[in-house]
Amino acid sequence: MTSVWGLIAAALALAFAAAWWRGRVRARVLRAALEAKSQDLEQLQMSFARFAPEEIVERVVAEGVTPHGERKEATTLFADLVGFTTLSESIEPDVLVRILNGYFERMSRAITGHRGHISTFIGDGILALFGALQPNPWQANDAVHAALAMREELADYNRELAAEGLPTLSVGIGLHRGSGVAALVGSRDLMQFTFVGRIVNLAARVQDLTRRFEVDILLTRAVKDTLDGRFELRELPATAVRGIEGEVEIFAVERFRGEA
Amino acid sequence: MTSVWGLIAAALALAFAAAWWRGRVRARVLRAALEAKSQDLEQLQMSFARFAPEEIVERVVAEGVTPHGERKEATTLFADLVGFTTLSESIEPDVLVRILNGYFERMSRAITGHRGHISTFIGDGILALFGALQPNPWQANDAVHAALAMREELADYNRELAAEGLPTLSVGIGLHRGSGVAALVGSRDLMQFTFVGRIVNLAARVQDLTRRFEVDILLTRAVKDTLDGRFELRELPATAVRGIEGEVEIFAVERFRGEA
Amino acid sequence: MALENIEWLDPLVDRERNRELEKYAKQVLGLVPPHAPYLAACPWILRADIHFDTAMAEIQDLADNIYLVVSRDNSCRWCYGASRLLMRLAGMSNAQIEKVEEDVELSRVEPRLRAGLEFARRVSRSNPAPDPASIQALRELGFSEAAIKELALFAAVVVFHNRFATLLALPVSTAERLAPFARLLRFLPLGKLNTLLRAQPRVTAAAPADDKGPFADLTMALGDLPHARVLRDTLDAAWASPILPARTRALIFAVIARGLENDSAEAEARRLLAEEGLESPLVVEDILANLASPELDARESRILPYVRETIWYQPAPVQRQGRALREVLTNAELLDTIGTAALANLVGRVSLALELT
Amino acid sequence: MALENIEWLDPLVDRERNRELEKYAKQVLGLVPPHAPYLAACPWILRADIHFDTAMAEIQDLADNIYLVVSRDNSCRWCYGASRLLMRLAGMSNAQIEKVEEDVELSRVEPRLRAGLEFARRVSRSNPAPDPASIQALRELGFSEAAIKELALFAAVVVFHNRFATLLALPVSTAERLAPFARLLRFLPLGKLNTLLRAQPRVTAAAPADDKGPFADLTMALGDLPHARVLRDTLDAAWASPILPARTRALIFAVIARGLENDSAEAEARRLLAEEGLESPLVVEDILANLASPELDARESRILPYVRETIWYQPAPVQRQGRALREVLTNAELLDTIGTAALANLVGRVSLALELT
Repeated sequence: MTSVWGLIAAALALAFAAAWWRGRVRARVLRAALEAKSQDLEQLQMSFARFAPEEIVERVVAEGVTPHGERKEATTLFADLVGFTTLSESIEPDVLVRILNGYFERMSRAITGHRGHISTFIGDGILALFGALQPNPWQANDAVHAALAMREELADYNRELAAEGLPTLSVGIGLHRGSGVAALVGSRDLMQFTFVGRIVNLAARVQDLTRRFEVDILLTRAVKDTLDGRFELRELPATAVRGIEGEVEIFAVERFRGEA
Repeated sequence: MTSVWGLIAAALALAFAAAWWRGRVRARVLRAALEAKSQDLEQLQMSFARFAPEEIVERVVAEGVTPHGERKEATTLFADLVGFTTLSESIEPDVLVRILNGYFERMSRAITGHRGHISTFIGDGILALFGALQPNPWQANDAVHAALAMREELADYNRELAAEGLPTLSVGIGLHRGSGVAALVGSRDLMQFTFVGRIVNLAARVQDLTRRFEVDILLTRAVKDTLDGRFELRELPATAVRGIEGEVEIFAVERFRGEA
Repeated sequence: MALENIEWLDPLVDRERNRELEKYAKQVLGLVPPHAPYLAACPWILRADIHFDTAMAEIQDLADNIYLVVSRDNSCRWCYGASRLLMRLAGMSNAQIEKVEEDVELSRVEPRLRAGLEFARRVSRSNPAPDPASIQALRELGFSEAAIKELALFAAVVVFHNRFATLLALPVSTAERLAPFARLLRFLPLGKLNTLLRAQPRVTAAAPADDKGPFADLTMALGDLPHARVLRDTLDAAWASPILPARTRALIFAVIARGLENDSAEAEARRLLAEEGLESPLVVEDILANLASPELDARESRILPYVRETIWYQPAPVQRQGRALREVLTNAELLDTIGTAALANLVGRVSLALELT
Repeated sequence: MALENIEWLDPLVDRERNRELEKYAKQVLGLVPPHAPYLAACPWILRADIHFDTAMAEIQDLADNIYLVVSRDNSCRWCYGASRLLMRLAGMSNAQIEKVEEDVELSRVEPRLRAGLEFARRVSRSNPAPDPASIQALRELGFSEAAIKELALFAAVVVFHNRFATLLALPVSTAERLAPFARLLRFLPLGKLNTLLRAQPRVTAAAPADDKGPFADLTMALGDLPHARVLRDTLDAAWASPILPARTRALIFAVIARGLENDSAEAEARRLLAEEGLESPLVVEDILANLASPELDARESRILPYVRETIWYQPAPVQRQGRALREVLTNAELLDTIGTAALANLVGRVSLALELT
C-alpha cells in the first residue's frame, strides 16, 4: 500500500514538476511579450510626440481629448521663405524635402531654445507661439531672441547649402503680441493645439511687409511695448494692412546689445 | 525506506503543486498586464490618429519618419470664418472652443466625405488638400463638391447655433489647383504632412477675395478647367493678388446641376 | 489598429444556392467554402477565388506573410480571418501566429521577407506605385525576375481577395469559422484542400501564345507563373459573364486605371470600349473625367462613381456606398460589379509593377 | 515616456563632507542619506529635505501616489527612484509597485485617489493653476478644508524635492541604491528612518501666531498642518543662510512669482526687496520684465535668467543651463541658488492654490 501511495506521490511530483516547468516557460513567453508591447508603446509615444507638442501629448494620454480653451496673452512668430515656392518648382522633390527639413530643424531649435513652440507648418511657412502653452511674461523678449537666433541659424545653414551647391534661403519673419484663446481644437479626424485671435493673422500680414521694406524681421508696437530696451529697433512708416483698421506701426529688428 | 521515499515524493509533489499554482497566478497577472498594455497601445494609436491623417500614422508606425517627397497635382481648399477673430474676443473661451469644434467637425465631414484631408488648422482657418495623399484625377470635382457640402453643413450648423442663442458663422472658401511637393516634413519637435507649392498661397489669397466680391466660394481657372460642366459658375472680374504676377481669373460657385 | 475593431457592415448580398458551383468547389477543394452562398449569383468570382490559391513557384516562403500584411493594409477583416486560418492549417499555434503578426508589424523579420513585404505593400497600396529602385532592391537581395513578377502578381491577387471580401462585407465568421478546428482538419482526409492550400509549387500551363483576350499583353508578360494562366482564365470568364455587358465592364476597368494613373491599362480599356462601339476619345474622356455623361445608361451612371471608391477606402464607408448601390442593382449585378472592380484593381496594380521589370 | 529614458546629466555640484549636518541626519533619520554629500555646502536644503517627510495628518493614504505621480510629471528621475524606495520600504514588491504605477497612469484608481492626484498634478503643473472648480470637486468627495490645504502643500513639497534633485542632477543611484535592500532594511533597527518615513500622523507645533518672517501670510494660512511649521522653519533657515544675500533671494522669489503669474507672492517678494533697499517700483519692474538691469550685480545678472528656467523645464536642458551657471558661481552659491529657486517654486505654487480655499 505504502509503496503504491509512494508511486502515486512520485507520479504527482513529476506531473506537478512538469506543470510548474511549463508554467515557467509560459511566464517567460508572456514576460517577453509584455516587454515587446511596452517597447511598442514607447516607440509610438515617441512618434506621436513628433506630431504634437509634448505637453499636449501628455495631456491627451492622461486625460483624453477634452474641449477646453484658455484666454491667454501670446506672441506669434510667423516665418516664410522668400521665393521658395518658385524654387520648389525646379528642384528634385527629395532634395526639396531635405532642404526643408534642415531648415525646419534649425528654425525649430531657435524657437524651442527660446521657449516658443511651433503650432503648424504651412507649406514652407512656420507659425510659432510664445506663451500659449505656459504663461510667459517674458514672451516678447523670447520671441525676438528667437527671431534673431533664426537669422543666425539661417546664415549658418546657407553656408552649408552653398557648400553643397544648393540654392540658399531667405526668410521673412513677422511678430505680433496680443490675447486670444489657446485650445486643442479640431474634429474626429484631426486635432491640433491652436490659437484663435487676430494676432495670428496680423503676424502673417506683418511678415508679408518684410518684402516691401526689404528687412528680415518686423514687429508691431504691441511687441515693442514689452521689449527689453537693449534690442535695437528701426521704426518704419506705419502701414495699412488688409483686414486691419488704421495703420500698423512696425519696427525692423537690427540687433541685441547684450553683454557677452 | 520506501515510505521515506514516498514521503519525500509526497513533499515534492506538494512543493511542485505549490510552485505550479504560484506560476499560474503569476501567468494570470502577466496576462492581465499584457492585456492592459495592448489596450494602452491601441488607445494611444487612436489618440495619435487624431493628430495626423491615418495614412501618415500607419506609415510612421510601420516605417518611421523618412525624408521623402513626391511631386503631385493637388487641389487646395482654404476656408476662413469671416469676422470670427472679432467674435472670439467677446466670448467665453470654453464656448468658443465648443463652437469651433462643432464647426471643424462638420467641415471635416464635408471634406473627408469628398476624399479631401485637412492639412492644418490655422486659428479658425482650415487648409484642406485633395489629391495630395493619393493620386486623384477627380480632385477638382471632389473639392468643389466638398465646398458645396461645407456651405450646406454650415447653414445647418447656423440653425443649431441660432437655436442655442449663439452667434452664427459665415465662411469664405478659396480653391486652386496645381502641382507641388507633398511630403512629411518638420523637425524633431513637430512633423507634419504638408504640401509645398504656390497653390497653397494662392488659395488663401483667393479666399481673401470672397469678402470683396461678397460670395462664399471662389475658384481659379485651373480648377474650372478640369471641372464637371454641371457646376454652375459665375465669372468675376480678373483680379490682381499680391505675390502673383498678372491677374487671377476667378469664378464664384453657384450650385451643382446633378440629377438627384 | 487592431483589425477586430474596424467597423464592418452586414453582407451586402443575399445568400443563394448554386449547386453547380458547389459541386465544382467540392470537386477541387473537397468542401464548399462557407462564403460560397454569397457568391452564388455570379460564379466566376468564386471560381477565381478557388483558382488563385497560395501555391507559388518562387516565393512560397513569403506567401503567408504577404497575405497577412496586405490584408491588414487593406483593413480586410475577412481576409485577416482567412489568413489566420491558413496559418492554423500550417500547424501554427495562436501564440505563434501572434508572434508572426507582431514581428511583421515591427519589421523584426529577416531581409528577404522584409524586402518582399515592402514590395508587396507597395504594389497593394500603389501610392506611390513601385518604382525602379524598389525592383532594384529586390534584385540585390537575389530575387529572380520570375520571383519579382510572382511577388507583384501575388500581392495583386491578395488585393483582389481583399476587394471582393470587403466590398461585399462578407461575414467575418465565414472566414474564421473553421479556425479553431483547423489543427484537427489538417489531419483529416479533406480532399484537395490541404494539397491546394499548402501545396508544393504546381506549374500550370502558360497562357497561350496567341492570347488575344482582354489585357493579353499583361498575361503574356507574366509568362509561365502558376497564376498567369489563372488570371487569363479569370479575365476571360469575367468577360464571358452575361450579367453586365462588356461595355460596362470595360468602363469599370477604365475608371480604375484612371484612378491608379495607369496609362497602359487605361489604353487597353479604351481599346475594349472601342470594340463595344464607344469610340469617340472626347466622349470617353468626358466619362472618365466626370464619371458621368449623357452617353452612359442609368446603371452605368450609378456604377462608375461607386467603382472609383474601390481603389482606396475604409471598409465601413465603402460598404455603405455599396449598400446604396444595391438598392438600384440586382444581387447578381452588384456581385458582377464588385467582382469586376476587384479584378480591375488586381490588373491595374500588377501591370504598374510589371512595366518596370 | 519611461522615466529611465529621460536624459539626465552628471551632478552639477561637488561632493563635500559636513560632519555637523551628517550628525544631524543620523540623529533624526538613523542614517546619512546617500545624497547628503552633494548638499553639504548649503545645509538648509538637506535639513528641509529631512523635515519635509511623508507623514500626513489628513491624506496619509494618498502620499505615496502623489509623490510618484508628481515626480513623473516633473520628469524627476531621482525622485522617482526615491519614490520606489519609499514603496519598497512599505513592503511592496516590484510587481506591486509596477501595478500601482500603471493603475495611476491609466487613471484606474478609486475616486478619492483620482481626485487627489488630479489636484496635486494641477498644483504641481500650475498650468493652468487650480481653480475654484477643482477645489469644489475635492469638497464634494468629502475632502475637508484641512485635507485640501495639506494636499496643496504636499504637492508643492514634492515640487520642491523634484526641483532641487533635478536642477542639481543628483545621481539617480543615490536614490535607488537602497531599493534592493529596502525589504530587509525595514526589519532592521534603523533609528527613526522607518518611523519617520512610514509614521502615523505626527502633529507638529503650529507656526507662531506672531509670525513676521517671509511669506508669513502663507504659513499662517496653512494653520497647524504638520508641514506648515517645517515650511516656516525652512523659509527662516533659507533667509538666514549666509551664502546669498537676502536681496538676491527675494529677487529669485519675485522672478518665480512673476513666471507663475502669482501676484500675491510677487507682492510679498517686492516687500522683501524694499526691506533690502530695492524700493523703486520702476527699477523692480525693469528687473522683472527683462531679468536684467544696471541695478543688478554681476552674480544676480547671471542668476535671474537661470531662475526663470526652473518653473517649467525638461531635465537635461535645464541641467545644462545650471552647469553653465556653475562656471561663474561657487559650489555653495549654486546650491543656495537652486535650493532657493526650489523653495520659491514650492511657495509660488502652494499659495496659488491656498488663495482659493
